[in-house]
Amino acid sequence: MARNPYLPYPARIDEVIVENEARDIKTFRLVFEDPKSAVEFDHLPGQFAELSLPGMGEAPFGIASSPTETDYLLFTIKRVGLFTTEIHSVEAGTAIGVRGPMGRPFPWDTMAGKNLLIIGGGFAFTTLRAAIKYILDPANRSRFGSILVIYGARTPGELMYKDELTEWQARDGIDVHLTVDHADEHWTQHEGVVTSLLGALKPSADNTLVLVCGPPIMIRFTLVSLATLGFSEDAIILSLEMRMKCGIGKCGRCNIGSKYVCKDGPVFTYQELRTLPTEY
Amino acid sequence: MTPSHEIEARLRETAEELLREKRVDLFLGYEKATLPFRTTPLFLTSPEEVERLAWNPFCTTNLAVYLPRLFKAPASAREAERAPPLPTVAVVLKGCDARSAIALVQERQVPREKLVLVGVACPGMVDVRKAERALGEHEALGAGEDALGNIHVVVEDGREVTLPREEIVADACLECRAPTPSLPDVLVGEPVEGKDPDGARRQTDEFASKTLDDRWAHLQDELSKCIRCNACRQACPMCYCKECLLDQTRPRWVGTSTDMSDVTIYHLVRAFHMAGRCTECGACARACSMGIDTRLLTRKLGQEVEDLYGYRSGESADVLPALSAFDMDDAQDFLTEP
Amino acid sequence: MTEKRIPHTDLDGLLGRLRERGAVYAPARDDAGDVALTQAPLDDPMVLEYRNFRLSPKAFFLPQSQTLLTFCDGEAHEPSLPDGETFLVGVRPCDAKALLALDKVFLDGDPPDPYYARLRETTTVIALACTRPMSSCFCTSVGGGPGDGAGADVLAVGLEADLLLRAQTPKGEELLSSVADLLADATDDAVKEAEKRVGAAESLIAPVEVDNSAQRLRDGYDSPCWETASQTCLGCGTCSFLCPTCHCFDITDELRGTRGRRVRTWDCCAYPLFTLHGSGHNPRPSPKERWRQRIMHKFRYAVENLDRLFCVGCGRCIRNCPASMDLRTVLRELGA
Amino acid sequence: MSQTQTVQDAATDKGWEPRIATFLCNWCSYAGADLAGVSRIQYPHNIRIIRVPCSGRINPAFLLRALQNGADGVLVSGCHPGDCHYISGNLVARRKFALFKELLQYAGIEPERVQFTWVSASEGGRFAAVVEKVVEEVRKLGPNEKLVKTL
Repeated sequence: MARNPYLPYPARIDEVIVENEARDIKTFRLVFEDPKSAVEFDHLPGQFAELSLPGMGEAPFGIASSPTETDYLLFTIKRVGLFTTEIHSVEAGTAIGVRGPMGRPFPWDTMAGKNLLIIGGGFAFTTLRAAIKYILDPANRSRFGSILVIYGARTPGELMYKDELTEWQARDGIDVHLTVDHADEHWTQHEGVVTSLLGALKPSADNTLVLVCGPPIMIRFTLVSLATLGFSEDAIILSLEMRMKCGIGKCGRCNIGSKYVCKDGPVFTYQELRTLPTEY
Repeated sequence: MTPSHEIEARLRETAEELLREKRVDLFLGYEKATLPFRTTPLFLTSPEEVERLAWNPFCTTNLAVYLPRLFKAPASAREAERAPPLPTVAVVLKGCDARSAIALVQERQVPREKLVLVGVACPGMVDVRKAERALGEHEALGAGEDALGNIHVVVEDGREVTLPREEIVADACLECRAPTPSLPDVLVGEPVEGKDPDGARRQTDEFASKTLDDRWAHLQDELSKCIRCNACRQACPMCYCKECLLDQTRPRWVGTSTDMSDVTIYHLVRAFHMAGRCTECGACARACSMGIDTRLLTRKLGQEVEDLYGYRSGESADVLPALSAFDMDDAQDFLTEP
Repeated sequence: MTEKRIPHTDLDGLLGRLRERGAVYAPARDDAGDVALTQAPLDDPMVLEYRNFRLSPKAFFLPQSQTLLTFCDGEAHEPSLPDGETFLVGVRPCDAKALLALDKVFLDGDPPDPYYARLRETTTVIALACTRPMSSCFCTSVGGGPGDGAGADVLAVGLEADLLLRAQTPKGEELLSSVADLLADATDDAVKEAEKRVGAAESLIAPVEVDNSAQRLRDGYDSPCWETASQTCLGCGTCSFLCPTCHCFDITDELRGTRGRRVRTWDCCAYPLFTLHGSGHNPRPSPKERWRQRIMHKFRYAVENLDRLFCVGCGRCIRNCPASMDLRTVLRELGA
Repeated sequence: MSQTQTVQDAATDKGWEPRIATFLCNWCSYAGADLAGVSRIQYPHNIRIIRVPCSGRINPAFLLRALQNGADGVLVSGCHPGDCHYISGNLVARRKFALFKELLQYAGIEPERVQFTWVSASEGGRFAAVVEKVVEEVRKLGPNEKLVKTL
């Protein structure tokens, strides 16, 4: 019999990492209690999962780890609402439920053979981290052309995954550019919003797909800049956030027009989004 | 009693004049609905459309419910900068509705100077449910009113049935103590006296005379019909809170389920929040599609507030609401002493 | 397709046989005079003449509150699924048809919903053709009709002296054969009488133009009518909760000490909190967007997505709206 | 929340003991309870204290929530009239409490389940006596079954 889709896989929080200065973004490393669950939980970057603490509720989060990181799952969570406040208060060792993977991942088949431009803003960088890890895996790297990453945050202290960013900047095969809205005295890289860095780098639209994740305001301006740079609407791939409950296309909460963000998304091309009502 | 068609004509004249002279931006009244026994609220902005305005025995909605959202405070300073100027609104109000409007002014949800209160002396409105029950298995295809205020109904086989008005008037209307609006800017219709102003007391006394467990059993029986649709709350002009305690999730005070404990607490909280604020318009009871007697508890609280603090909601715009006020000598015989 | 006949006088016997197999809900009149599906040992003959029930039978398949999981000491467990049989007798064809809409979401969706699936599996629906449509009914405009048996397992049509019983599904076939000894063969006269009665009921129903509604609503997405129509909406959930096809739900956890449960409860797109994000952003911030969503979902999105209107024309939302809103008005205005 | 959960957890299998969720204002009544403790005045252990800034802070929904979560009774205490550290919090609360108690009784809930009193910081003895009385009255009523939610 098929597994009850409302029943989470039992997992354990293995490690909690504080990501930012404001201490309101933490990365949770999860390990499945039963190794079989890890096999069943077969995901691709761009997908999400529903996390639940028994009795405290359930909420959807983008998966921050790549399937090439086989021993654990990562979720980077900002403290904003009910569930996120609860999970921010737990420590390593806490039992947690995971349902998923859910939703449509980034279009990996279409992305093969292309140059990739990855643009992230603030806390929404989570699934992009998963994508980068996935691409950089030796087994995958040759499938893609050049990789240009632009990642911005409000301040240097708000940039997540700092160690990895440093490592990626130092290595070959990927070109990572960082920017902050407000620099401090130690900041030596670009200062300004993401679009200003994008304007300075002027990446070519030729044979290139763009992955964009960030706050709505950043996305709005980024789309304008990308159009100026000659990127077509079907070359731009975005990920939406909606309030969700069931995650399996039943509860009717995440509908945007006739699409369910949980099943038809969360990843959409800009072209697809243009056909939807602007109710997101 | 002024005939409905005369009141309707006066309302249309008033609306036409107010809108044409641009003394109001919006005239809030009633329009015939698609089904008999019903009207639907009409948001009128053009003097050319006043013919849509209706007055009949089915003008049940308490239009004051729409006032707070028309004057909603901007959420942020930035929004305030962009916000259009506040509208001036004329609103048709029966006795009870006028009390709600005054109470909203009192609670500073609506600026009095932006309102034109068009009061109608109310002969009592028809309770759809009572009317439909009176017809049994027949369905009304049309309904009108005669000179005496009785309701004439055409049913599906073409026959006409007469329903005596007093038999199908809403309970809240029968119990109404002030059917003629107080403090209106315009009053339409000859003043009307309440039909059975002592009725409310009689009912609470009767309920209170039951044993504790019988009262509980009755309440549970009544509330077991609840489907948690929130209609009683949404139809109430005094339920304007930006975030209702019953909806809060941090923490969630009341569960969303139909567990009787959740349902009972929902109704106790709703009733209690009405203490000293309910204007006894009966909107909650009318809105309930399951026919729950939502006024059972609110009626009692209104009487308690009157007995203890000599206050009745919606009678004056200048006094402090009873539960925002206090007196050093307030009764405290309910306290536990060692 | 088996077609049988049972005299009115033998109906109690039939209900008795069903009661031996499981829980039987049949129309009964309450003290206030309303007819509702009631589980009661029936002393009186079953009520056959009634307008539709106040509540749609959807709660038999999607209960208003339903436990999805239980918690004990931090572990989640599946609740045991019900296994007894339930028989719903006298469901109106519009409400039976609504089950086909719910099936699209809860059975045909990937993955299927195990809780709905089980209740659907263990419940047998015996519909009774409608003889008393109301002025708020428009089933014939949305692909149904007073004698439409789709969604039911058996369709019954009330005749002068008998009920004509028509099996609609294998489950219905099985049911009829299990009580074959109580049934007589349907006669041509009976079939003709049934047709006549259904036709008479059909002629009472005023049509609403919903042809090609999806396209017309696509064109009308930015119509000013949404703003006008939604002005009167009070934002309560009456329309959704009474609707036989509305199925949106919320999931919440309840915990005391170390025990608790995860519950799903009906929810409604008219509520401002329905789409409110944790961040405070609300994609459908005003009654305009929310009212539009409800109509669009039923008459456009569901058609685009599931190839089916999510409205069966039962008219409950029209009869029970506290502000007397009528979705037919909007559909007309949009020419949808 | 966690306090009301503790009330539940205090349930023992050996014989029923009433559990009273007790809401005390920070300035007078909590200090009064403290004084009772410091002065080693004995009072029943059935109460679980929840400290609130002022009796005026108490929304009756708190009390319903406690009863729903398994408290058998609720006790609320604030400063005596005239002594409120926020001038009039307890006086506004007094009206709420009077009405709330009446409402519950009218709805069919035993009036002894929800009790209100005033205790000052110097009234350790009074606090103990009130608790004694409330626990006794609730004990007579038996467990709260009307509003409690079974999970």
